[in-house]
Amino acid sequence: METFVPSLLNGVIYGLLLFMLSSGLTLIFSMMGVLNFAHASFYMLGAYFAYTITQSTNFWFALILAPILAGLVGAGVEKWGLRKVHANGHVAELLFTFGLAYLIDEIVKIIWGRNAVNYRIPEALDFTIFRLYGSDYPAYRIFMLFVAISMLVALWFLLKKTRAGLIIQAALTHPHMVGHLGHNVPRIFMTVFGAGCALAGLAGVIGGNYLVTEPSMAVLMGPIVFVVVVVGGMGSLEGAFIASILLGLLQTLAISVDTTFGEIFGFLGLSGTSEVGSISIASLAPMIPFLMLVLILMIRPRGLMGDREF
Amino acid sequence: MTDITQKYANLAPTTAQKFRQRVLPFLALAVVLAIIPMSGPSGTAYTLLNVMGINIVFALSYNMLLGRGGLLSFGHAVYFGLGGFAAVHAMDAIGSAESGFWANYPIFFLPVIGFAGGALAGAVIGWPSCKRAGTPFAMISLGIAELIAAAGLMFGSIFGGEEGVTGDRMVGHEVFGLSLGPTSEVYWFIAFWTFVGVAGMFAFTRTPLGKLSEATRDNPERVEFIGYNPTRVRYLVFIFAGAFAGLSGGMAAVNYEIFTPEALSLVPSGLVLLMAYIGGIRYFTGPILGAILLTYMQSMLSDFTEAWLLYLGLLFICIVMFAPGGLAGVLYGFTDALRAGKLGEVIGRWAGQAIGSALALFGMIILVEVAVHWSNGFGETFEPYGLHLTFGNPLTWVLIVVPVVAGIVILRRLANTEEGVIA
Amino acid sequence: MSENALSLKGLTKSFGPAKIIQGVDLDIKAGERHAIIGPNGAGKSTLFNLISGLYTPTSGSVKLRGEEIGGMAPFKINRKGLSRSFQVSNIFANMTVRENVRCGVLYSMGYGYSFLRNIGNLKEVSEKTAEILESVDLIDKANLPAVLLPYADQRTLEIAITIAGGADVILLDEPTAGMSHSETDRAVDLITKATEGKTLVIVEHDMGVVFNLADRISVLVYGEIIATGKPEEVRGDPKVREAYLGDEADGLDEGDAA
Amino acid sequence: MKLMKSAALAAAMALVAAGASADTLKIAVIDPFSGPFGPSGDAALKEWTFAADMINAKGGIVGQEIEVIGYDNKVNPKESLVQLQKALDKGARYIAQGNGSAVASALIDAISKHNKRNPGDEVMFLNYAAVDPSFTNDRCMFYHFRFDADADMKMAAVTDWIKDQDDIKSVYIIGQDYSFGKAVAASAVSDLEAKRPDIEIVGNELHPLGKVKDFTPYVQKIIASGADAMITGNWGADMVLLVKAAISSGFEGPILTYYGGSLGAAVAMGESAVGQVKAIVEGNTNLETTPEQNAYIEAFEAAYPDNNYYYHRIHNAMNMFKMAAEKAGSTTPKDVAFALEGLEYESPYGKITMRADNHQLLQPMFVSTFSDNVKRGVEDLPLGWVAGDEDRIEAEATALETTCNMERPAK
Repeated sequence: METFVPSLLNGVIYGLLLFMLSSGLTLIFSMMGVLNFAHASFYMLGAYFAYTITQSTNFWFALILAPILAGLVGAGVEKWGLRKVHANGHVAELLFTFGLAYLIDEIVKIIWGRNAVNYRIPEALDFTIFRLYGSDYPAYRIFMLFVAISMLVALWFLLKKTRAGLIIQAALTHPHMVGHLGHNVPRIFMTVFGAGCALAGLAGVIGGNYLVTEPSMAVLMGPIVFVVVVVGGMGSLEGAFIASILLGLLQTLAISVDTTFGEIFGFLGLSGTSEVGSISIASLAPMIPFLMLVLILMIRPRGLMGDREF
Repeated sequence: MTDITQKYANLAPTTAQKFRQRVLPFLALAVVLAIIPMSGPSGTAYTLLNVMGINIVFALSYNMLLGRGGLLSFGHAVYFGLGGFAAVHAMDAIGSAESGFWANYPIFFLPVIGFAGGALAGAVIGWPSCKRAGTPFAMISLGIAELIAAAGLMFGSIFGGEEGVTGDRMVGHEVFGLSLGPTSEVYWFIAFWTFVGVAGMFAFTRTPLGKLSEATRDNPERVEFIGYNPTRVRYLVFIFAGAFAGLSGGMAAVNYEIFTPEALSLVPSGLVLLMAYIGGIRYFTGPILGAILLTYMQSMLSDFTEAWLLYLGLLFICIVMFAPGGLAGVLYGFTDALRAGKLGEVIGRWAGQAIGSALALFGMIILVEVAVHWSNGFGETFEPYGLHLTFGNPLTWVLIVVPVVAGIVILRRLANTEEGVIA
Repeated sequence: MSENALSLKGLTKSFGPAKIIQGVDLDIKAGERHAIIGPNGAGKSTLFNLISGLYTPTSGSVKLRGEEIGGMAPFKINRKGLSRSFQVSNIFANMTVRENVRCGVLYSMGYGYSFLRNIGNLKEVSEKTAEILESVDLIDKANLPAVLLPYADQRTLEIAITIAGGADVILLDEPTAGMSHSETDRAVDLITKATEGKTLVIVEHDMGVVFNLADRISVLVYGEIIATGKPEEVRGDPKVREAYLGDEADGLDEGDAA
Repeated sequence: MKLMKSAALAAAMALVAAGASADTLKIAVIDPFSGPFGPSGDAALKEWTFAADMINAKGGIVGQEIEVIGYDNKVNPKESLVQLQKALDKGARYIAQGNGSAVASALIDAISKHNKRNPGDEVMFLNYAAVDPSFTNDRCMFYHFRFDADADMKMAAVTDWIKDQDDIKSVYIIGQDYSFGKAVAASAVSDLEAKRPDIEIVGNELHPLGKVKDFTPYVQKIIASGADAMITGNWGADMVLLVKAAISSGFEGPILTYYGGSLGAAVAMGESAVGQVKAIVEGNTNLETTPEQNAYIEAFEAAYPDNNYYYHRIHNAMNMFKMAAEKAGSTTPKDVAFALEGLEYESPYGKITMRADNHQLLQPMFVSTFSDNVKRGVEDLPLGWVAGDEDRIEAEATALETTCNMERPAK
């Protein structure tokens, strides 16, 4: 219990951060078929924009402005880059974003330097909100929870209750049909791409100061975003949500399991001191997402909630 | 029937054509490989050539998947690495064996061990990976690469921990009188295996399986209705790609005499993707060009500018956007026109494109260099030919904006006239 | 009773609640040329997909020379000697015409997944390829990339790939769709020639082609066969006339003239 | 005039690129200068260059001017060997490297083979930061000299410090799951066992290298275990994220690190880490020292305003190199290597000795604490590192048994 309750809370918060990061990619991927390799780079851009904005104003401005800026950059990338490559197929698009991730990394290094920047949690939120089994619980984590849930509600409202949402939903499940409804497809794509990037940027704003804002943050986050999208399934924001929370929980809960392979498979004669036997479940926790990625693609290629294989 | 036999004879390329298209390039390759040492290369040149040889085989093996099989992999270095580790362990076995199989196994043939190791790894990992093509395949390869890279660091007894596994190539029997000590002798080893690898992979494209691999890339559904299981085709091709990657790993094992778990990671996997794509995945020779260029860039360009990664990224993006055929595509477009005698018609446009690109490139380089020097701080500035370029200097902006704009205007006008012609 | 090349019993296929094929029984004798006609959306292509293995039947059986093949993987069915073409050209676009046909030939010649032989040195494969190209009149275009062929030639290539493997049961899905009159005539000649002595099942909209080619005709309407018989029997069938109203019914007569 | 100067500079740069002048004594620094580890390689190169400039200003070594050339190895062992070849072709016979034991291992192996295969043309390796203990034990080599304490010596120093901290009753060890992290954990366990058997090791955890984004679950486990102190060999993002998570979750004990002082960490950890994060180093810029050393530090930070004086050992290495060359009266690696063996040098923070038996430098170590009350901050912050007398571990105390069986060439 002592580790279970905090783990649960941590898992949910981490999961929500993941969802914020990957919901945009799910939108982009489902509608445009582009598995955007550079998605985590927009997360990084969000954090750096926020850092720059907080230098001259404060965190609350950054919370609103930085995602918008990240979104504008994303829309620009779609309009002047991705759209040109579209004719050459999905592999070309994937490669384009692969190169873009490279490029954004290098540009960030030039503009903001190659070391971590001093992007801090705002003072108003820098206190302990409660204690849980001996460890402090920082208020900022609860704030993250709050922002993530607000985003979730806003997204849900946008998709279910507005006209634009209906078009996007239609486009999610039947990407080829939107053009027939008389909508300007390139513009919808650009908007969705921009919005997806803005969501990643938002994750950057609130994740960048909690974690560290440095040029390798995109590379660290990159693969895990794919895992969420693939495990969640094509065209399903619900799936992405479930996958995010699931990954968050699995990873944090696994950390609290100290059981080693030697103890589990001892009956097979595996020694606890051998190389394999001494590996504990906890030490493997960060690899769980990749294991899940491979297993899901092999066993259930449409993902948990996807409506079609991709 | 005689009629058909005769027509069939007409269909196939003539002996002369076959010679020109299939034998001559390999003769030329062999001659080039043999001539290089006569120019008296320096140690650096030899080292670089050896790395190029390894990367040529590695990039070609990658293109068996991407170019010929339509399979985008983000984890090809896994097979390079596993083949290499197999070879390094074999090298140690040769060094310590008193008698028996290993004592008689010459180091010169280590790449065969790498080949077998890569094939085995491909056979095991390919089984779950090849069930799907397209994006799922790419994602599985990514996931597996992450898992193997993590395992590489965890299992010290196989991968030697961070320091990796080292070997000594100057043990065992000598073959062809090569002690393999100095890099100039290693060159002959690399040249031999590069030739074998290139020839082997070219031959593969000529086999029924090689052809089926292309057919499966173009249209996996149709392949099922001519009696083939596309999964099986992909799986077999995957094993071969892994095997040739392992071959290059075996070459690397002898060349470097060390293998570290870093070799399994996503970084070399990404690099080989860049090599193949920048070179041109639609042509057999493309990855060779890409491997040569990128090896040079990686080892030499970093002497001139620390922004070489940025240039690499820019080059890659430009290829993806404007020249999907890669360098080989550009080159073949040129020679095709030359052969068709249409050079006169297109040369003007090409010259224009070349000038436009060069101008845009010039401006971009100034921008990048000024920015990099600025970001390094401590008062460093970009000072080519005695110019003192900073962001505050109006001349800087002139040098950046004018060529870039001029270049883009030229390229756009050319693009427009081309469209006009087609319309 | 002579052996049936193809025999469908109680075959059904549903997609969710939609029953596309609702109990088809059909026997096709070896060497017969059988046409399946019916209005758009009757389920003709679905029927082909069920026979050739692209879809798994919901219920019922598909027998090829008495052997159950329902639900088998397409490549296994193909190896048993059943080959099909597609309504939309389904060729290997980036390869030459000759390579396209050669791919179709390879498996039947026993070169399966071989990786130890140079394809250019396989004399009998090259001969067979040339023979097929000759028979479909594409030999002059053999070294062109398939994607550069004109539409009618792509359709022809589609048929060439289909017959290349030497299957004795051939399913052609609207082979002449989109062709001009003269092209259609050529295609019919070619089909007749190429399927000599084989069992042919053809889905076709052009009644001229149907009545010219077929020994027997089945009419598929809403996933059910409402009539099977010789061309003249089918034409006179009131149920068929009912299904084909108006212009299309005139088409039935047109076939006579052709 | 300015134009002339710039032109001269450009020409000089072109010369450097084309091929350095023949009569300088070249030291090739093979480290990352691009990519994610670029900054640390860059910082080290600047300190090498500065140390060389200082010596050149006083007339160089045995009349020869020192030239430091950087070779970008992208922290890749294989690429390092390519760069090594380039350095050898340019005439460098002294190789310096520090980032990554994998690279050091590859270089040691390659240099030892080069020396064996090219007698009379030996190359020497100045290792300033690769800390795998095996380099001065099982894999020791005559031409390899290490100027940093190895991982085991650092742990010996850390546990020496813990020995006197009576309020530490339990310790949690956490590290990266690879050879280095495992080695740190193993020596922590055995050293504590020997020096403070009463201390309970309440956790010994490994996590994959560079894969963890949120360390909070780990930290909560640590807090739940009731540990009084935490020991970690983590570096890079793994170190920073661990520290940040530990402090925001209210871990109150000391966090003993190997790499707390590395570049970029201070900014990333921030003020909240003050007083808790400790790093085991061979010196920091706030130690009591001679006026000359203070002037030296200031000169460095004036020359490179974006960098801090950090790699004290690089300057030690350079000075000892000079002493050895002068003692030998030669700059050939073989002579310098023999002269370096057992060499003693009075460094600004105490006497240091190059062990003859395994070529490991013995130097006083300091358990420095991150502090906001400093004379010299780091990375433009008012924060920096301090150490009191009680935090000093004498050079002799860090000496460990060696398994090295040094093979020396004939003189």
